[in-house]
Amino acid sequence: MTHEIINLASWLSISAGSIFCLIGALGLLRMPDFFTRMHAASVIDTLGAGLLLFGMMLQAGFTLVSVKLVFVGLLLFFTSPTATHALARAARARGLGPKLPDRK
Amino acid sequence: MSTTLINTALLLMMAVAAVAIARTRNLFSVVILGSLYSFLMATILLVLDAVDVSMTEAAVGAGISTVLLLATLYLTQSEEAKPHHNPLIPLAVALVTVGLLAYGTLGLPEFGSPDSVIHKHVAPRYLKEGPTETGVPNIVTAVLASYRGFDTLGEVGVIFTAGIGVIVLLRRRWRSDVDEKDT
Amino acid sequence: MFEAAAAALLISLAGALARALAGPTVFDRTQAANSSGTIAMLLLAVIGFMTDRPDFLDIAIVYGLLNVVGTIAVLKFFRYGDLGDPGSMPDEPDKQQSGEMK
Amino acid sequence: MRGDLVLRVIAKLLIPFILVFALYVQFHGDFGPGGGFQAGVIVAAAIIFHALIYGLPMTRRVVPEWVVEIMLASGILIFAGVGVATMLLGANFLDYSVLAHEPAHGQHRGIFLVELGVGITVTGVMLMIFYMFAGRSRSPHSEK
Repeated sequence: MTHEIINLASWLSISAGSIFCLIGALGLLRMPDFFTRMHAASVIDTLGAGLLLFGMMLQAGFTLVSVKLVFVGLLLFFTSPTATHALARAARARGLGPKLPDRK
Repeated sequence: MSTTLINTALLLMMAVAAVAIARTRNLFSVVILGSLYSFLMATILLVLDAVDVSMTEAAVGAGISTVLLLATLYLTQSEEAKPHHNPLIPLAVALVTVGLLAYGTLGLPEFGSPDSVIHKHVAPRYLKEGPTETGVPNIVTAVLASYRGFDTLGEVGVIFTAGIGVIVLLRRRWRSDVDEKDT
Repeated sequence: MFEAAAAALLISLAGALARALAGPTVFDRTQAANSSGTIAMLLLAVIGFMTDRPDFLDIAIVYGLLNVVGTIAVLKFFRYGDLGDPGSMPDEPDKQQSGEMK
Repeated sequence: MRGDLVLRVIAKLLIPFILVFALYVQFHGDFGPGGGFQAGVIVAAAIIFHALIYGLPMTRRVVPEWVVEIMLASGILIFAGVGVATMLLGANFLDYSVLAHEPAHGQHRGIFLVELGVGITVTGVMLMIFYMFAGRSRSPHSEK
């Protein structure tokens, strides 16, 4: 019984993660300017990756694989905001500003 | 079946990335697309079960080659010069080569087929005896370091020579007069 | 089920690739490359589970570690035009004046 | 980028992890994916990351050029030295079976040493290439 519940939770989590990845990629494609696209990409790094890794962890159980998945998750947790931060700073230093609505 | 589909999708993306790399003139974009290309390559190698090569591609392609290419860009320009000759002849040569290679693959045994020659030569022995003979479960390491140790020594020699070559070409021992000459 | 996740990740990868090709600025491309690195990491993990050999997450970790090095290198090159430049400390003027420090 | 607090803190967190992971790749290469070449590249990437964040002059103080030079040569010397050692012990060049009492054990030991040599040389070469390229700087203080 518990096995089925864990299985179900893991599948739910994996499908939700996949959907968030798709949404992030869609945003990356469709958003109008760089800063909003960066916003969309962060969906992949946080919810998408987090839910997918969590689902896989439930599948793996208490094994070395889970430990490695935790490492992957921690790595993403630390590196992707850093990369985004550096990216935004570099873009600002280059004089790239967000696209604002036209106010007259 | 699913791995075939994944491979097809990844190879298609790689083809797109390769064409884009060839067409892009801004070399920064080329470096970035190159790292993307190596992501795809490493994933394909994993699907093909070549884990050690996949790891090498991930390590070299994602980090080092990007950094080294950027360091090279620093010494050159970031914009590729427009080719001033007609692209038709190189295109024809490339197409003929592709055709010949594609023709050549027709004579090869089917992908992954157990009857192909390489699977009948020394590989069965390595797979069967390797773990007991060398005490190393990863056959790739066993073959690389033990059975083909001499080859690997040669490879390390090549890497060493590359390092020495870079030192000889780029080191500035006498900074002041070199500076005057090349600026 | 892992197949479905792999398919979703492949489509996302294609989206990121399209953004990397479209640009328009280099930052867009870098962002797309970084995202595709993340997606590729996840794809490696999912493929590992799909083929019942999840031991190969090492490769995903290598990816993640070196992806950030590559991204930071590109960004540093953009900001300072030089990979070895130490940059300036916060109390000093931000950039382009690093030659005057010390 | 020394002035960027976020990057500096993350670099401090990440570089030790990268180095430890490189050791894992190096010494776990007998059992899983990995080996000397990959580990060498990862170590080099960690040190390059340090140079990216703290600047090349600082990294040159942490890992001086002469150390890199010694690494460059010593790796291949270890490799070839193992071969010479096996010859001295009465076997063929690079036939590790004589390195221990038991052939399989000796093979394992030989592979370990050889991979170590590969790793050291690869680290040295990658770092040397980076030092040489990034050191040819136009700004006056990056190379002193």
